[in-house]
Amino acid sequence: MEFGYYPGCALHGSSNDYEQSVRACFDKLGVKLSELEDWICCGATAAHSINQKLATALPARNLAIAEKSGCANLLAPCPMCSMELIKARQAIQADEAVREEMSEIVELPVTGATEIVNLIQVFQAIGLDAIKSKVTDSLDRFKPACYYGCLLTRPPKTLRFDDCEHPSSMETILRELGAEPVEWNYKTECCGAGMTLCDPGTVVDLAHKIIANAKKHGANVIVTACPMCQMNLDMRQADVVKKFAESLDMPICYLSDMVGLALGLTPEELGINRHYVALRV
Amino acid sequence: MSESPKRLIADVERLAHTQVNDCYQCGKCTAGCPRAGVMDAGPTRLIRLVQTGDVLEAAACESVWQCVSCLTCTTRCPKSVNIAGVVDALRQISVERNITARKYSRTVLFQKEFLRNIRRNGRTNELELVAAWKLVAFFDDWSPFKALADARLGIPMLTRHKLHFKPGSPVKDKAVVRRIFDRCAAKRKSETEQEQD
Amino acid sequence: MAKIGVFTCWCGENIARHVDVERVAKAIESLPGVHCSMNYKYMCSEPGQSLIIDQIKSLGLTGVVVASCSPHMHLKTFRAAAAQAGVNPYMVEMANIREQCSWVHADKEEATAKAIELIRIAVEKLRHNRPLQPISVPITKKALVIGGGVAGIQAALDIAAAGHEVILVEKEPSVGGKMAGLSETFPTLDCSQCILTPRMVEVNQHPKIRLMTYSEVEKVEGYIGNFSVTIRQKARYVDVNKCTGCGTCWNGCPNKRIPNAFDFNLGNRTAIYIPFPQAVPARPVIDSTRCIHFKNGKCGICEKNCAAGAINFNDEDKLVTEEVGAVVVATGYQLYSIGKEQTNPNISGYGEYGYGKYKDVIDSLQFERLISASGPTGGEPKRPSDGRIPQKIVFIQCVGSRDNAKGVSYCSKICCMYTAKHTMLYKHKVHDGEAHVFYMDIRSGGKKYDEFVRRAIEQDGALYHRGRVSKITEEEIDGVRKLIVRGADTLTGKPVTVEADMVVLACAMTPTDGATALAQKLSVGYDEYGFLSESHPKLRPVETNSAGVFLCGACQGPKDIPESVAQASAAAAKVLVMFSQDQLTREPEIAHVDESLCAACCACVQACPYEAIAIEEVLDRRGNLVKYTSRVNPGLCMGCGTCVAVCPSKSIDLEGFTEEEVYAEIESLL
Amino acid sequence: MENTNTEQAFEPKIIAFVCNWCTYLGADLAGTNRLEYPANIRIIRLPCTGRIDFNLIIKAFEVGADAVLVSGCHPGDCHYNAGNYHARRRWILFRELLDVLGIETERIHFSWISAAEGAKFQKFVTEIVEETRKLGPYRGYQSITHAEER
Amino acid sequence: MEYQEYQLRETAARLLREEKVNVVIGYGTSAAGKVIPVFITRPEDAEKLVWNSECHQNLVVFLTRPEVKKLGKPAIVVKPCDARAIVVLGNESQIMRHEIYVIGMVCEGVNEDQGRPSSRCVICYGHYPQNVDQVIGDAEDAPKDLTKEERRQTGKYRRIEEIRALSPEERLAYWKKEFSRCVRCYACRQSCPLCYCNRCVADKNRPTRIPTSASLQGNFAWNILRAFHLAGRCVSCGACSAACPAGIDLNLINLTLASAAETHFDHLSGTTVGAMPLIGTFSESDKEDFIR
Repeated sequence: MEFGYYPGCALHGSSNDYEQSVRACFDKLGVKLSELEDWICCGATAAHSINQKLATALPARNLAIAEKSGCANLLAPCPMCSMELIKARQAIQADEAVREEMSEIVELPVTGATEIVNLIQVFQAIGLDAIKSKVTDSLDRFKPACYYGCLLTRPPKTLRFDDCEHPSSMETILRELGAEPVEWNYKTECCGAGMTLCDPGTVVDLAHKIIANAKKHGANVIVTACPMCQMNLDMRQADVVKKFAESLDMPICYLSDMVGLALGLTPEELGINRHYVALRV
Repeated sequence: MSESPKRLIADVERLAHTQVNDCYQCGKCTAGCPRAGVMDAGPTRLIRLVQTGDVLEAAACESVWQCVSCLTCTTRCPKSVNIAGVVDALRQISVERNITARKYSRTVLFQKEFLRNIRRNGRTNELELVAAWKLVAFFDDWSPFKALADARLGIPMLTRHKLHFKPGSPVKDKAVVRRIFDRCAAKRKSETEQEQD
Repeated sequence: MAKIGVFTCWCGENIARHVDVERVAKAIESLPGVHCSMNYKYMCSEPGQSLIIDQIKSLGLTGVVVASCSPHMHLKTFRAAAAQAGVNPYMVEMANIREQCSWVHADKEEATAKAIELIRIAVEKLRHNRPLQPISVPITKKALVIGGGVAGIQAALDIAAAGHEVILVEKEPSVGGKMAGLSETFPTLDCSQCILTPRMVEVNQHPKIRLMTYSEVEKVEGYIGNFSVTIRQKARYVDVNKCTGCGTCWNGCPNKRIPNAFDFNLGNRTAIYIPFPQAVPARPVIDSTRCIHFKNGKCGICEKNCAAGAINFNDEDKLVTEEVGAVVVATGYQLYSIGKEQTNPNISGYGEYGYGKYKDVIDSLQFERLISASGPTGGEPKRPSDGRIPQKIVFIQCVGSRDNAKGVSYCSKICCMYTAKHTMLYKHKVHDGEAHVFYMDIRSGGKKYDEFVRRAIEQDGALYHRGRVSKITEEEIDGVRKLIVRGADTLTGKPVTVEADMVVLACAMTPTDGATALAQKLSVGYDEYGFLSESHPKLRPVETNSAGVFLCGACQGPKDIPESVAQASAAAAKVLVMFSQDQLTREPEIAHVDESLCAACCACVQACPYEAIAIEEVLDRRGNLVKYTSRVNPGLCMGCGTCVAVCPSKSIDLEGFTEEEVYAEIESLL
Repeated sequence: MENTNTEQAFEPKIIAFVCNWCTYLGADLAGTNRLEYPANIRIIRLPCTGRIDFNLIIKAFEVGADAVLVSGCHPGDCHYNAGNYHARRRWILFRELLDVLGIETERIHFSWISAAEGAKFQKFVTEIVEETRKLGPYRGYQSITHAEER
Repeated sequence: MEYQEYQLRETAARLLREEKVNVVIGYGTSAAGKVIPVFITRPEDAEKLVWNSECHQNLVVFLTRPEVKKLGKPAIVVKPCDARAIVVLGNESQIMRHEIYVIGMVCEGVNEDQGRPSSRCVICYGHYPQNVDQVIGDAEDAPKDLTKEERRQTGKYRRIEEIRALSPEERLAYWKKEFSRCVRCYACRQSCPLCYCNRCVADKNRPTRIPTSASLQGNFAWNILRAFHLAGRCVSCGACSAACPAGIDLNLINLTLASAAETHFDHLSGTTVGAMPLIGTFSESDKEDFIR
């Protein structure tokens, strides 16, 4: 099985532990990731705050590159990247004029032929049975609170992935691997990652709400599939503890970390050791 | 000198691909907004301001930059108004007209610096981005306190190999990225001018 | 030989100003078939009509053309005048020289020339007209009312009171409908059951009403005045004639924990049951899907205990066919479900309100049962999860209503009123409780309605927040389950979070399941949501486009009790108008088939919008099949003529607009 | 010279087939509101567009119509529920046939005009008269009708 | 083809021998060597049946004839296009389908006159007979059906496109020339399996819908009427063109409507048993871009 791979800036920068985890996990599962040649940034929040055209053009360039390389399915593990790519793809598919305009702007023909998938969808494509056949280690010591954040399911009409209010796809995977996911209330609440530098105060409040709720419902780890959520909840946790004088001690892991552990990979191989809040393996 | 409210509304609607008059002000967007509690004008009010043609007043609101783009508002809107898209449009208008709420000029500078960074490198170089932003922002507000905030986050990031002075793999064709930026800027300009004619 | 009189009207100045009526009358004189041509100031006036009548009588005219206004204005007038003089009313034609000539053409020459041509068209048509006789259809003076809620009950009682037989069909074991489950009614707060129960008893005892509960309409055939209806009486397993309603059976039934649909599953019933104590008829049914006897053949306690010997485990569904002349549909409504699974693809549930998985998030009809003295909690508003009396209730309006994204676009009309009532009833029971209402607009048009809402706010202290709720989550706080309701108050512009003990959703009113299937059986139209369509929104509000079928109550659109009752009486009145005649007279301008030429290709059968045409056998005197032909049912044909256009051999023709007449009109323009 | 004169004097003959419940009432409304339009049109009132057979249109050309107008209730508004839908389907096919036969489809006009659209009726008739005036007499069909006379 | 002919004779003989049918309507050869319809009633006469590329006539027309009905239960030899006519007749309740035994021939296309391959056969939308009781021939021998788009480019459809490409005046002139030859013999009506009215509207007076004499006016009116009555029904068997003594390619007019039916409604006549008639039904989404 092979997927095109669009790491995005985060996975090549401050969230390179996510890339490490994803790659290790898929190596073990025999899934090949072919990184998109000369990809560029998707533009993230900045592009659609400053110039809407750019917010379509930057992902469109990547779509065009993917198409040119004959890539049918492109994995973007970062939900922000994946959402921007999907949004651009739909705009291009829906309107001939946009298609022509974008092909002109990005200097490559683009039709939106490449399908964009997120990390969870890749696991679904591999199949739970195939994953289970390679499991060496049960995750039964973990009570994960699966945290989807904003952009894995929103906007639902664009992404058409899982239930936008009560998603359950990560739980399904983790339950199969032996973990006992908890029911909690903030699966899709925003952690404020986008504001982590500009407005740390609010971010700490939001992060507190989420981590505390997960803890209250008995979770011993928060599992996410978003580099920004992970970074934010992990790195800002010290500030949360300080502000609310509350011991949280909630490790924040990637979905691929959890799957990787079940496949017998070590925390070092997965980059879990580089997280701020330590996961007791 | 005042601009036609009609034209401004049309601009917002075009940028956001939505019809603001669909909104019946039910407040569900504000109800679900994680930041509504701190906003000067919640999403419901922003849309109302656009409906009444007070687009520039809306664009100058702090809340435009307090939005975390979580899309909860758009997702739950009973009338399928693209509220987050309207906020994005207001951001763009506020930047283009330089009417951003003073308190959030740092945020705008960050976004601009972010794009400049991509324009130059094709991808973000986080260390360069943060350094450049802190610098321009310092020259904007002269606050050493703000400039140095978060510096303490840097060391543990470095020790965790999460920050790099040189990003992993550079983009080869950087010129095309620049051309994409320039074309998008030019398109926006010509579209606005057309509308004004 | 045709003897046609042409009467040109001046309409005062209206026609005469732009049309030279004298010249017109003169020019018409020489047309073939025209025997006399006259003009007069006001043809529609008494003297004008007398003029026509006198001319018919004195000259022996066989047909009349009146050149005046639109036939929509006065065709009936002149037809009546002609009939009075002994000329067949369908031998009257009109030339519209006012609306379509003098009023729209300023040039007198042009207008005069056109007027002459318009009259020539009418004369040519009339030359080819033939006298028609009105069609009489016999009427079966018996009505079928479908649905035994308050609307159906009212319609049935009204029709029966006029002395006509009524069959009242109700699909549930008891009549009463939704109203029987309500607590108290706005704006008077009188007890719902106190008003309704006597009427329920009355329909059961009325000598003219045949009540068929636990029954559904299976098939409808025929047409106005002559419907043949097949009704399925579902197996009750209890002989209602033997049963005395003593209650021994349901009191003794060991299977006691079956959720009672009448209480919207908030209370329980037995396997043999009456849905509620005041049920009419007070005769139980056995729920064969839950009864132990039907599972393993054992138990049979009810059978042993029944002194009357009314239990019959071998009962089967029965099909009964009834002849009726009119049908009143009163199938009512149900509440929109917020659940994830929806039958209508345009509707999705409310994930943000938990898709109904939180036990203490209930809908308004459930709340009615909770505060009803006859409800499962005896009127104590105990919340479903743990039976605690809620100290704080959030009421949310417009759930599913006015929601294009998830629900329906329309306003459900009654929710504002009953929510105000709910807050009052709650506050009357829990004096220190808090009632929060999230609303978008308060729609309280109606007698004493707005005063009622103000009372809830001003006297009973309900706290109204203008805004929708975005999300409900459940959280245990200090050992108690709370519902965290996140809404907004758009008047302050601030988000509002309420930690509530219970949430009541005022869900949209939607037509009952199966209403559209019934509408199809009756050839009644319905809208995108399944509400049945009235014939005209203003002038024919209880009629449908299917002649002889009438509507009342919430099956036509959201409605409260007074409106439903008023509409039910209106529908009954329409039925009685029909029944006041022995025969139904219909316009003879309908299609007929030349059966000797029809090749029975079925084109007309398929094209007819009224299913008025059927293929029939033509038999010779000995009863041998000669051929097949299509045949028009004069009771059903409405005279659109679509059949004529699709008939290749023109073996079908439309009276009043026959091929001959229309061709004559066109050829007159040569 | 003579030719030009006759062209100027040309008054198109237009035959309209309209339904009784929408367009006929729309035309009545135009009258009630005194909305003026050219006098070239002759209305044949039929119960429904469903009744308007293609033969009638051909007949109209045979008697010398320069243009034919067919109009009824808007979709969904038919007095007889569906007559206009039936008519619409026939027109779709009929137009294709006439087009290949070289019969000018721009001389056959279809429209939906409701009882409330008096102004639309006025506008529609005025436009058609103007358009037909520009097209000139329908010599094409006349050459068929009067073939023997030549 | 020879093997098909052999199989056909075997089948016919068997059907008659086993008294499954009373008559086999098929193709035979006249004394002059022309292919003509034959009505075989005895098993031994089955040898007279032929199957070759001259079998262009549509025999279905006989099914509704009273004199043929008198012969008893028939079996009929049909090409796939003819089989579609049977479907239409069934849908229009003109025949009792179960009372007829239909022998469908796998068809490579027939010759029109003078041995030319028929330009209507290349645009046939089903060379393999459907809805028949027995198929004679192998599916592999049937030419591949062209797609909707391919058919547009070739055969008679191409001819229609050529006419469409002319100016309206040229089109009218073309048809005037064609129809001026029409003598109103109604051979087209007689040969068409789907013209079965008891009395044709063209023969009716009060009112006279179309002039009865062979004037150009009447000829136009007649041909428009004939074509439109077959709209959505014509199965493109070509019987009308073959029958016309004046050599007018009447089938072209029918195909114009057939192609319109396919374009606008995805309707292919005679392909579905129980199909509703195209005219006489409707969809709320039918196009109306031409309606003002």
